[in-house]
Amino acid sequence: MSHSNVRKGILRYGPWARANHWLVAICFVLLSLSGLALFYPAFFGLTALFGGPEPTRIVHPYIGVFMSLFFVIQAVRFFRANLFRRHDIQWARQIGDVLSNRDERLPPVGQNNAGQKLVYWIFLATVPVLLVTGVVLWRPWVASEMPIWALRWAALIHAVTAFVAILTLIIHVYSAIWVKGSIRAMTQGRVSPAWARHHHPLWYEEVMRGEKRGDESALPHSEPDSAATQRNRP
Amino acid sequence: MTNSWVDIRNANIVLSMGGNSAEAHPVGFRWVMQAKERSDAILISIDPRYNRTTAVADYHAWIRTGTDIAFLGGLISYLIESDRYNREYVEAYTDAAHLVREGFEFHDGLFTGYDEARHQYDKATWNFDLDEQGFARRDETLQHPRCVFQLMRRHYSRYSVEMVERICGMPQAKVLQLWDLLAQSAAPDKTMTILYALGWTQHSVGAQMIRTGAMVQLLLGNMGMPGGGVNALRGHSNIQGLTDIGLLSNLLTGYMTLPAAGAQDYRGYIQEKVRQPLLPNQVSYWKYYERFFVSTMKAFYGDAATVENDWCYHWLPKLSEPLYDVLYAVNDMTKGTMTGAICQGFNILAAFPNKAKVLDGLSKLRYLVIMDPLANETGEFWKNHGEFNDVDPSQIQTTVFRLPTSCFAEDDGSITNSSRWLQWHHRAVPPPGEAKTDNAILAGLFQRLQKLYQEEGGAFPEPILNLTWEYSDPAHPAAAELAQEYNGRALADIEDQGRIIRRKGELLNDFGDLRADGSTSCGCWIYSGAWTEQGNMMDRRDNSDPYDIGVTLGWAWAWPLNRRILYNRASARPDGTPWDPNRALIWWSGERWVGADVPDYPIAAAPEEDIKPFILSESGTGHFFASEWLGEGPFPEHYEPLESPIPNNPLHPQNPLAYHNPVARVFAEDRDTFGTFEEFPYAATTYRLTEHFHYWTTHVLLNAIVQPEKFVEIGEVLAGELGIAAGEKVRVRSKRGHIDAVAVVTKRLRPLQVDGRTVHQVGIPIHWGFTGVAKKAHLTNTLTPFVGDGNTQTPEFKSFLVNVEKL
Amino acid sequence: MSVRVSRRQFLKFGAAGLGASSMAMMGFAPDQALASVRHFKLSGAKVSRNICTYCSVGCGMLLYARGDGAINSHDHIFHVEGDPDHPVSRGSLCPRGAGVLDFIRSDSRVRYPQVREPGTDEWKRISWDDALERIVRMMKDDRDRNFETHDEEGHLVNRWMTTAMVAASACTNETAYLTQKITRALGILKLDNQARV
Amino acid sequence: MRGDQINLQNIIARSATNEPSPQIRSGGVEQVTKLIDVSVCIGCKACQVACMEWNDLRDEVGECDGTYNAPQDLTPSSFEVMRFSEYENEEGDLEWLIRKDNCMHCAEPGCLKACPSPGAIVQYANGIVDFNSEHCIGCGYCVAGCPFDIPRISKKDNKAYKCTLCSDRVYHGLEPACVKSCPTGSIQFGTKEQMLDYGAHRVGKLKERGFDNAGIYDPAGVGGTHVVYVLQHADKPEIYSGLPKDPHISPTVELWKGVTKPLMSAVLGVSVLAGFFHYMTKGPKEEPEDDPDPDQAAAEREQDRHDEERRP
Repeated sequence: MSHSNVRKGILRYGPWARANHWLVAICFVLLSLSGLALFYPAFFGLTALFGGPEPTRIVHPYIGVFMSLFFVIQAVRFFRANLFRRHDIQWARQIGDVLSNRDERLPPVGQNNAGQKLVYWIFLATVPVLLVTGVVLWRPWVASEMPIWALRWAALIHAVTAFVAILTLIIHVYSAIWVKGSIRAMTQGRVSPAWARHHHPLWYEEVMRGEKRGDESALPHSEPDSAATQRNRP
Repeated sequence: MTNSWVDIRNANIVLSMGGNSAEAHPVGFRWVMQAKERSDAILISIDPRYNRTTAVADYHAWIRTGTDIAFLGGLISYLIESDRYNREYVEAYTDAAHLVREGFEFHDGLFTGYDEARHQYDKATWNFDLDEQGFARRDETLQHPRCVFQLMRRHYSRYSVEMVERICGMPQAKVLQLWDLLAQSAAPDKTMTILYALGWTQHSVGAQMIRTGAMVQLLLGNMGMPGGGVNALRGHSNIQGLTDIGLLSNLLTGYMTLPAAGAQDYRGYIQEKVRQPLLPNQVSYWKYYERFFVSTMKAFYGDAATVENDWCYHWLPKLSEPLYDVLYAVNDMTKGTMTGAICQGFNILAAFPNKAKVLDGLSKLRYLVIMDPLANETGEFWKNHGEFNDVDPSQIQTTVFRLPTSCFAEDDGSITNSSRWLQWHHRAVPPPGEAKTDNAILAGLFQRLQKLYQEEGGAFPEPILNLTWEYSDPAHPAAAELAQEYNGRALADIEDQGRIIRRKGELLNDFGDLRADGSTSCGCWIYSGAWTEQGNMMDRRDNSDPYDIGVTLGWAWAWPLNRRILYNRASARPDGTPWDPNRALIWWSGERWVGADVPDYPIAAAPEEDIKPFILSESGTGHFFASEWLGEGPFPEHYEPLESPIPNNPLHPQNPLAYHNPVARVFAEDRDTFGTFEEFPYAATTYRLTEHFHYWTTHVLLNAIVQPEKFVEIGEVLAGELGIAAGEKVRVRSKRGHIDAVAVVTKRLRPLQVDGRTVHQVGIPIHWGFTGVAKKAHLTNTLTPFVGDGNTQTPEFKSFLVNVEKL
Repeated sequence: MSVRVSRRQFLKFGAAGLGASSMAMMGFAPDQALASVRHFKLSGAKVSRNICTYCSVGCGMLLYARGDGAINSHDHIFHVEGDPDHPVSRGSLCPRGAGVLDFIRSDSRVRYPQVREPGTDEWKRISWDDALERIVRMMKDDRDRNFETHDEEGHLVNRWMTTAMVAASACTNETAYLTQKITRALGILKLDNQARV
Repeated sequence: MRGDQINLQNIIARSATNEPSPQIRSGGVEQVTKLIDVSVCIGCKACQVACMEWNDLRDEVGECDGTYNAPQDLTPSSFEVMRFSEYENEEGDLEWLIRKDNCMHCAEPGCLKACPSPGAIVQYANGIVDFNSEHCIGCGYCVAGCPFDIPRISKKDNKAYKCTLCSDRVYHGLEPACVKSCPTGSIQFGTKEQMLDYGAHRVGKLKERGFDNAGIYDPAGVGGTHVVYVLQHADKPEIYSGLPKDPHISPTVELWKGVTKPLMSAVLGVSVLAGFFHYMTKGPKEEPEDDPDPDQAAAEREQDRHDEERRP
């Protein structure tokens, strides 16, 4: 597509936000693969990716801990942008239009639409659960000290939670593929103004009014008005 | 054992007393379970502890340690008074009808003739009333006041159920319940077997406890019966063999005894040993003593033993004491009158009482030779093992040699199990390192000695220079050669009723071939028949049991004459028909004795000849009345252990002489090493555990794993009083020292009510020492008293006093 | 179906081609399953019959040894189990018998003659000859010095009372007989065995 | 000969395997069973030692904990232990109940169900449930899966171990080592049918001796077991050092390894498919065209400049 008169487009995710996202994403994918490998026989072959069955068992919990650390940063980073607003409810009501690409009928939304926010909250809910139950099951370090009932419950909860998380991930990924321009946002950080106006009108206007930078919400601790003050210089 | 392991399965009642058969002999115990399975037998366990045998018993009772004679004496009285004994058997096969000499009496705990100074009896009156021909007078009606039966009845009339309760700490109801059960085997078609072991032997009255059991079996008609008998389960793999071969201070092979110092003349010695029948036409097999003796001396000294020199009679050492057992030797060591000791596979530091005394004795030796496969405690008595053996090596001047021997897997030969089976085994691999077989080491020592005596001469060298040594490899006498030597050979053609039965040089067939004229040589008469011209009978492997009564005559070889059940003639009625058709062992066919076992009886002697079944005894009968055979008296009497938890013997509260065994041997040096119940209130008993074997298996990793650490067993009540919880460390003290161990707090030990007092019993396994792979520990025998049984000088490991404190 | 879908998923995540390899992983050869049965360790072992050395039941034992007795082969026992033909034990063993392998191979087995000299705190290795020569010398000196031909009452007793011997309950009857012969020839009366303990 | 039984044809179940194993030849195969008659057991531990000896295991030399239990619990090197309990019955009589504790070789093994590694746990047609350490990944799921708390994970190699019922001996037509050693005949071995018959006979004998509640322990909750007990008090198995009264694979494990596995996998698959088909039918949300408005564009350029200046 041609953006002849737009050299870069609007910055949506800064480099740190992107790096953080992809770290978490890669870990999550690896965890899903290794997790599924140990979860369901048909997926067992996936252990080959990790150098065999036993390495898979060994590496999975370490990746889990690693991911959890970066997930915390990301969660904080994206927190404000994912607080639900009134218009989100309306948007969610019209999910049918969303799926049918009847975007023109949709109410304007901010930087994230309800779907994206939902993804955020689901991960925020599942990751800690996975971490805790995973630690309980961790051999040889922890599990040997755990009562058997704990192991049983942990195993079950870990599996179900992982299922929810992976399902969410699939939707998340599909959406990225489905909504053209999204992947670029997370790979190069920028979106075309049109894309922004089309998918996130409220955010677009905020940015245009210069009330905030596009990637602001992706910067932790950024003051709401910092952008404004900065712009008031001669 | 009078019977055999497999034969236990034929019993209707199994009495496990004075032993813990399941614990000590699990595989033999299989046949107890078989008895329960095959003939719905009942198992009765009577023990100070609820033990592994009790775990599968049908009835059980706690008994105070050391009081079994009271329980069994009471039983004898109960059987007689309630007329529940096998009358026909008692009349025909026992000495019940014999009359006892006037003058024999029993008064306030002592028999006639006690010498307080010597702690010995003058046994002159302890004998039968003999007629002119020297035969014992009998009253077949058993009514005569001087007949054994009436004397016995009177003797045990004092053992009322109340008295038994007071002494044993067993409630009357329980006592009566057990007596009733035991009495059931008085029926001719019911048999009871008694399984005992060191729980009867290791008391100051051990031998008498066993006798009481035998008397019960005679009354009930269970001797000689399949599923009957008095069965010593015995401790070690070949202790039966060592005893048969006479490795005791006073014995020659085959239970012949060495001469006493007084027996200065050979004839006199033989006269004394030869036992003439006390009843007409009885066998009294010891009448052939000279045949056995001469043949043995020919085996020892060959051509040097001649009729002229009384077969080298005077080459034999003579005794001035009844026994020179290990306790005696150790006592001499402590007095510094001993120079050396050779311990061949015997860990005496761990195995004998009052470890401190044994340690002192060993430290005063000039040399000590250890022949053992394992690096055991005795070999390192001089080494400081911290609190477990706190000695100063620099103060110990003993030279100690440790010679590595092969173990069973690395040597050929036979060992004799407690069923008297001689079983041959085969070397599987060579011994480790430079280890040698015992034979090679003994030969090495002896041949060097012999050489020195040839070169230098020395004290009384004749026996050394003339000892027979006809082995193809003199440095390593082969097991086969030695076996043939003790089986015996004809030194000349042997004739019997004019026909030659053995040619010169042939191996003997059995001890029937023996001669007193020097024409036969036989190292151990009772083993004659073990290796005959037919070959090595001990290596036979036919396990068939044609009569399905648990007798496998084709398996190995049993002494005497491959008989599997001793006195088996008594398994049939006087008329030669079995007491119990379903338990027929041997019977009279019309012209000879036939059946499943080799008759322990003249094979062609018809029932009418009235030859009695106990052919070794002078009157052919089983003996209720022991005459002068035992030290304490002809009838067993209960005496308190040397360390007793009660102040007097309830049977004779007024007579201090009858408090303990009046003839128990206590050395003057040890008088002050005995504690009192004021100081040491708890009755202790020691025992083995099934996971361990003495002090060997602390060197065996597999056994160390399944029973790793020393413990003592304490009843819940006592533990409660002392505030001891299971798993806590406790210190157990006796007058002689202390041990530390983990407390096993259990319901299986209970306080007993003894003569109005509460007696707690403490159980102390003997295992674990300061060598090996198991957890290091004090030796249990630090605690035990240095006292010998009145006959065998067996230490009283089973009853002594301790105190317990929490650490 | 889930297998197929899952593979699509891999592709989405860019793990292209994994599918094929994973199928290979999932396939398994029979030997993997067979491997679950341990190799049978008695195959080809040399078996010798023996009788248990511990208690007096006298159970039958089969000793399994490696090596065929060839001159260059140092056979050693690696397994022991009960002899099923034995009429008493019928193949069973108690915990001591069942563990006898660790007795035969115990680290506590003495491997060569040693001596502990008076006052010292250590074992010294010596040769068999040295050991036996020294022992015999001590024995003879003691016997010659302390042999009693007559007791206090003047009886002829011919005994050697200053050296004692205790015999092994586990040794064979043949060894016991040799011991009896030798000790009596030497005049030893302080002779005993484990019958009491 | 039983040796013929153990080959791939006779592995009737493998862990983490959806496809059924070949079963056709399991028809005539004997179901082997070990019977442990607690009423005949003297707790001598011969079986324990024979087990270690045969399997070349040597556990730690531990400590005495104030009971006869040693080692106190199963370990990777102790496939079985004896558990002693002193029980006072209704009449106040003392009973010393000694139970040989080892793998029960369930017909429906929880360990096998839970194991994620194909072939790490197999069940032979003769009923033996065996661990194949080669394939074990040390995840410990078998521990969670077992209703009897049997498997132990080794700290040495992080693999799971338990009694194999001496599959190597059984393969060669021998009885398990523990069975052969048992002095009193408390442990018996044969076909399941033989053992149940013998057990019934023993139960009869026990009832004659006054144990009215004697019975065979062959819990149906796990489809029956190939190690069965004869108990004097079959109504109270828990008095035998906590033998479970009604053992079965824990519901959580059932759920986890049962319906959830295929269901979740399916849903995941479907979700992907759904995405794919949605993409095909509805198509993507295309990048919207740029707005031609020049002021707008200028504003955007301005915005871009701002951004650039602010970039460090």
